[in-house]
Amino acid sequence: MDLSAINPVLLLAALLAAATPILLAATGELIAEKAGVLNLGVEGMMITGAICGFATAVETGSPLLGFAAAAVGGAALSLLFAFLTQVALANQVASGLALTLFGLGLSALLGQSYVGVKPPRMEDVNFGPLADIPLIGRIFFQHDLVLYLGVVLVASVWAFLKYTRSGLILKAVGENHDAAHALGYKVVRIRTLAIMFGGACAGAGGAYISLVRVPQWTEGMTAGVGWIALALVVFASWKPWRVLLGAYLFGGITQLQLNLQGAGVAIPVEYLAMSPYIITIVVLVLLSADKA
Amino acid sequence: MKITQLLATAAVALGLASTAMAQDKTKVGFVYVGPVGDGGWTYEHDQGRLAVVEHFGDAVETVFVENVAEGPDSERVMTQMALDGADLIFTTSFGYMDPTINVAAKFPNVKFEHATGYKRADNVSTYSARFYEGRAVQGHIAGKMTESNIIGYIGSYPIPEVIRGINSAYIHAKKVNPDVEFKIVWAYTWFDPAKEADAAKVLIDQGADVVLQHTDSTAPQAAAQEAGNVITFGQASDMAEYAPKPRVSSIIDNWAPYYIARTQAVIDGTWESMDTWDGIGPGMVGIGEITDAVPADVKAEAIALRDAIASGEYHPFTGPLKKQDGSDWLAEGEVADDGTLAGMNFYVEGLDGEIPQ
Amino acid sequence: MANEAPAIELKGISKAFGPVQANKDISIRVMPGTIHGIIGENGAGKSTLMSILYGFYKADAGEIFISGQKTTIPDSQAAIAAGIGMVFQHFKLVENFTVLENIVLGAEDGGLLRPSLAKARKTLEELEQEYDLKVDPDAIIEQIGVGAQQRVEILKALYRQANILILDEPTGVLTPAEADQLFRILGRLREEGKTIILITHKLREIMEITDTVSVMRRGEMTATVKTSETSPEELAELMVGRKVLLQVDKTPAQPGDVILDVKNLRVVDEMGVERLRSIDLQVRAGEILGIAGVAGNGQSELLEVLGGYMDATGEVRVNGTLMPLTGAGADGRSRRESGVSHVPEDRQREGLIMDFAAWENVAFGYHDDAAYNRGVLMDNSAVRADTEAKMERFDVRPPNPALAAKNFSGGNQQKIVLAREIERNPDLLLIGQPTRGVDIGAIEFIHQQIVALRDQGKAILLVSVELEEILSLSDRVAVMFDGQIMGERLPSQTDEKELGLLMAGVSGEAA
Amino acid sequence: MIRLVKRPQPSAAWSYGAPLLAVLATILAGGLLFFFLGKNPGEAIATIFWEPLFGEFAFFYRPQLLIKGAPLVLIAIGLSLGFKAGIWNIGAEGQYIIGALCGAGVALAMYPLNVFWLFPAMVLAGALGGWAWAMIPALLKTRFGTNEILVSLMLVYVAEQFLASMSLGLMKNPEGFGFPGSRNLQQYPAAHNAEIIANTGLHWGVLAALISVIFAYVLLTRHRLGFSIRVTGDAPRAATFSGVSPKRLVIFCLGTSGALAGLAGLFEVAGPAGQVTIDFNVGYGFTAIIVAFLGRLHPVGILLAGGLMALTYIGGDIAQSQLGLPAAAIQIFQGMLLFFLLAIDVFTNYRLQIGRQEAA
Repeated sequence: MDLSAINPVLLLAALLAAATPILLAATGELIAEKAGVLNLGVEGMMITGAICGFATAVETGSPLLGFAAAAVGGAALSLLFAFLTQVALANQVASGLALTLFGLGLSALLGQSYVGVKPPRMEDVNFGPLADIPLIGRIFFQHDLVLYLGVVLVASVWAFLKYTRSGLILKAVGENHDAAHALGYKVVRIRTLAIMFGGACAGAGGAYISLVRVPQWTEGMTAGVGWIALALVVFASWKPWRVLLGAYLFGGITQLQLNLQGAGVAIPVEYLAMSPYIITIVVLVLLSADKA
Repeated sequence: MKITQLLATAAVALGLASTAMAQDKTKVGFVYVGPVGDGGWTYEHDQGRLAVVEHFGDAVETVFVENVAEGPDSERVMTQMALDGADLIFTTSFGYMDPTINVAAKFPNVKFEHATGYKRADNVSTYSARFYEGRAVQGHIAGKMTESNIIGYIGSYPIPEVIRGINSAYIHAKKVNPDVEFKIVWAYTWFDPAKEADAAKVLIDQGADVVLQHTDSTAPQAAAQEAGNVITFGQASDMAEYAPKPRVSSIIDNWAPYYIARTQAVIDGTWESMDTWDGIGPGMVGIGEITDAVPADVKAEAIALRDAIASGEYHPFTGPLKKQDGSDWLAEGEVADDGTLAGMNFYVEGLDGEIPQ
Repeated sequence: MANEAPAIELKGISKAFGPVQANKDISIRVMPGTIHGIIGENGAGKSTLMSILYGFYKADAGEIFISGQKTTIPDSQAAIAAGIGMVFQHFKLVENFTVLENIVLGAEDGGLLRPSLAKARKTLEELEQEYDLKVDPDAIIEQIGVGAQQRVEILKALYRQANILILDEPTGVLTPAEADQLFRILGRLREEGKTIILITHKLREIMEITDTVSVMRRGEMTATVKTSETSPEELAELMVGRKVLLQVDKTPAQPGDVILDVKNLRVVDEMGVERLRSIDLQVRAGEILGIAGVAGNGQSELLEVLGGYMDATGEVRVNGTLMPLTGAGADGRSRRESGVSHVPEDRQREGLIMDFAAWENVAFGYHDDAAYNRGVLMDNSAVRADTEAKMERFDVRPPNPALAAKNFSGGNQQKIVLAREIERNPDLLLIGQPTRGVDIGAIEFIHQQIVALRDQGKAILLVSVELEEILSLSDRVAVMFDGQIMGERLPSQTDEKELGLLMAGVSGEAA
Repeated sequence: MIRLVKRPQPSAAWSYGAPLLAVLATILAGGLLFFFLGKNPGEAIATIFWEPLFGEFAFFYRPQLLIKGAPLVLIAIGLSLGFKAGIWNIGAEGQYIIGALCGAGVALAMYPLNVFWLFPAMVLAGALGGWAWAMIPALLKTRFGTNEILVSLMLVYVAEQFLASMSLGLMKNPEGFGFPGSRNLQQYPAAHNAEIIANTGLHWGVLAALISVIFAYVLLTRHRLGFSIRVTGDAPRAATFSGVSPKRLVIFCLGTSGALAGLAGLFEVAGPAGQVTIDFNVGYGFTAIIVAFLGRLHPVGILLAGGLMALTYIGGDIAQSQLGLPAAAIQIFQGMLLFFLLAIDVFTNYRLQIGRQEAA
């Protein structure tokens, strides 16, 4: 055992990157849930985003265009869910699960010719001298653009919900759609937009995996991150900043686990891997007990 | 066996016989555990299948089903292939072992080939590759090239095959570099690019400048490339897209020669149940091109080691070797027997940590 | 100003929900600066008509003119744009938002919240001044009273510069004092030139405040008259189609033993608000105790506690046996086993399952009954047979046990519930709003059944917001206000005026 | 202008016709997809739907339909009870795993004892395991009002980690040369959930699924408890009025669905699968949710939906090997089937009104 092998600076830097896909997807889902929609199809939208982003980045040579395409792809897929639940009034749970199944199949089909292809590299943002500050520089100033955009997204969503009229409307639709309807809001349209925003964020999150974290395309490569994102929204009790915190915590558990292993610490990996879910349940119980 | 069962089995077998005779083509089936697009394990088996197609042309028809879950689904898919007139079926995952035996019992005229298992029958052969031979070559290069003396190793599951690879690599790294230290991380997956990437990054962050992997995706290669001064080895497939650096060499699963040979045996009627555990010599394990990132002298040594193993001159597990707890395992000059290797569940002396249970 | 265009004109509006024709060819003209009342029984189609005007529903046929302009109102946004504001019976407020947020919501004004909140606060202060509408802008909706919530709804409409204000049954949840305050506000609005449509089924309100009044019955508009040129009697007749039989034929009560004995009953809800404060009452065998009061003063809670599905403290005895008020035994089924039957106030949500067949509804609540079960399974044919018999005795039409509850008219629905509960031969019948949304013919029948049950020596606790119903049915009347019993009167020795004072919280002694 | 108008009564014709129409629409859209993949659409569709039922080897595939469909039906029946009452158990996958672990655990602990009561004991353990796992969301809901959708979903992932831990540790086959996975129960006669009649596919799990269908049908139409369940789903306020205890119902519905999912897991691990492995669960618990909805939460409907789902799985595998269709195309095909069923379902309760002149 050699705990000194773990470099906390690098651990923190890695944690920021590991958290980004969950962060993006969870922030999107947060908006959908704030509008009163539970979309269980996050995994399907992420994997669709992962391939749309990957293919576009490879074809155009631009990772940023890839992210844009991923967002479009995720949003397009989420439209299916929106149609089913908002127009055809189908059950949300079944529709969400069907979306995941469909997304996994669709992405595999789209990705057939992209196996083994290397995507264009996503460059780190050049912060100049900032990147050279000891410790801080490595942790905060040597990452790619999307990672920062993820944090900006959280901040924007927070500000959107707190300070803007549209945020107020969104919350009103989620809290009491009858009241919103009486005010002349198109509840279906607002919810559809929220679902699409969720889809776009999930798609971008998926692309972060295929373009930055890994980076390559393989079938089923999101490997359950979508479900963690769903758990995260609950864990965060629907608050944007807590999503950020939770994403670092959830992403950090895998990082820490691997780091401890590398340092030779014998740890029960399975029990650590289940801990985010157990923590989420505990948070949920605390929240409900608080309300009761 | 009950009489009803017997009758039903006969009916199944008859059904098969009639279809099999109707075709003159030899039909070969492949059951894959992952998608052919995984770029690793299943991908290489499918390359083997394509080699069969290429080699035999119209004389052979191949069929495959991908993403087949281990358990009843695989049993059904195998049966279905047998019913559809397959003469030879390759089942390419350890978890297919019992289903293969079950289905083979119902189709005595169909030949089955199960990869990596240990159960055989009259019409079931097993085959696997001595990847640890390749690991010896990797270990040698790694030991020579590491500057930090820290070598990272990404394990999938703590099973004999993986432990064998770790031991083999460690023995040969240690041989050329007594200061070398192995950091082992278990990913608990064969294939999860994001997690493999994380594992590689963690090892690199902890000072490893060589990363060996026993998982199938190229994610660790990408992570090493990102980090810069780190070398890696391709696993399962050549992963040449990451050459010359970080990927400096690779262990390639080359199933093609075996698949062609076994298909030929079925065509010739010479097929027999056997247990094949081939290494570099027969070509089942390929050592991917050693790139120029490796100094010429190291490269030469590595090639010499490879050739020695291939010719049978040298066995990677040759004594004197002690187990991790210090007890004796192999005496001077003694060579490990296949039985011990097949069930290997201990580290050799010098490796840190415990094998997770 | 004879040639001035009407603020609102509807021409030939029709609307059907499936087989139910909610509005039939309705036309109406409302002049600006007036208060127009629309009166009719529950279910006459008043709310549907106003929901069409507000863009909630789309009419099947007909035209709408606002200030002489032909207008289409596809949705509420269009209605708001046309200067229409609506205060619904069930408020459309977001409960956990503040007053200010609720007011800003929907009034489009820039993207950022803070400037519009600041602006709204200022406007709100002006409006409060102008119309005497007091409310704390920073209070959370769910923490303020219903009267204040209603004022928020009105402010919301005014903030959107509504010229036409529709109020749907605004006084149903208010105390008389609050109602008076509301009417003062409406008067001010009229002075300011606003046009107001007041939907109600209370004649007093119509007479007190409106300029013109339309009467609706069964989806049709039967008349539109000037308020000053009509009388309550005439309106009542127009509403129900014939003279209301206010007098129920009944002999004087012969009270026997105390069946229901309630002492010091208290209920505190989740919000910590006291809903019932120390209720004491008794009902004897062979008498009807009527509970009068404005809706929302604890009558519903009283029924729910006695019926066994709301927790409370205190003592409730039925036939001398103490009833558990919390935990095990405090549920509807245990209460029924103790001889208490219950016809709940909200027939459609509590009394019946609208999608279930009539026979299933007859079994409902009694599905554990031995007569309805054979071995472990339910004896569906026995239930059907029983239902047929009950339907015949209670003259339910159509007498088809297989028809879903929602396909019966309100009166027939109520008869099914009554049949189920009365035929259990309970010692005590709890009955809430027995004739709400029930047609006149059925009202008589239902009243007769209640009296007949009393004459069999059963105890009956009747809750109704219809004072006339209370007065004509009850042997004794207790008035509830703010979770308390304000006083008890004999119907023969009191009148609507005295009861009205009690209902407004003015205790009998002081009056 | 096209809009939906709620029907006063759900249309009986549509409730039967919608699934057929959805299948037709899927065949059309799927055919198009297969066409673009360069396959003969007619042949592909026929392979998926016809081959398993009436093809040359139907004698083999029909029993396989039972094997594949049984766990789906067994789980979906349990879920449908809760769904009817508005109680959402999304975690059947986890209960399935835990049921399998408990049942297999009993067998592995007794190995190699061959006693007649072993299998019944395993069945009991499997049901209890699933039940206990479902009790977690049930008790949290009744005690704290915690959302059972989220809790049961989270517990799936906890169960998966347990499964991995068990296959690599406690339950690992001591004679398995260190490979993950337990002993094969197929080779342990007292513990083997063998076919009751050979080559029919009829194992105890299939029987249990059929019994559960009948049980659920009788429960819902002829039993007091079923009555309470339907009341609660249709009119929650009325349910309290009638004296149905919502908490007891939550416990019953989650418990029953958990126990049935646990049973499905046990029958699978002791029969067709044979052993506890890391990848033992193949998503039956999630697919069953879809099956429950496709079957309109009606026991007979679920039986049919389970069969249809099994058919697309088996037919899909045949199409893969015979026609070289990629697995992904089959997955999309299944996804489309679900989408169409969910989308077309709307016409049971609503009708389209097209182009009528609007007033107001």
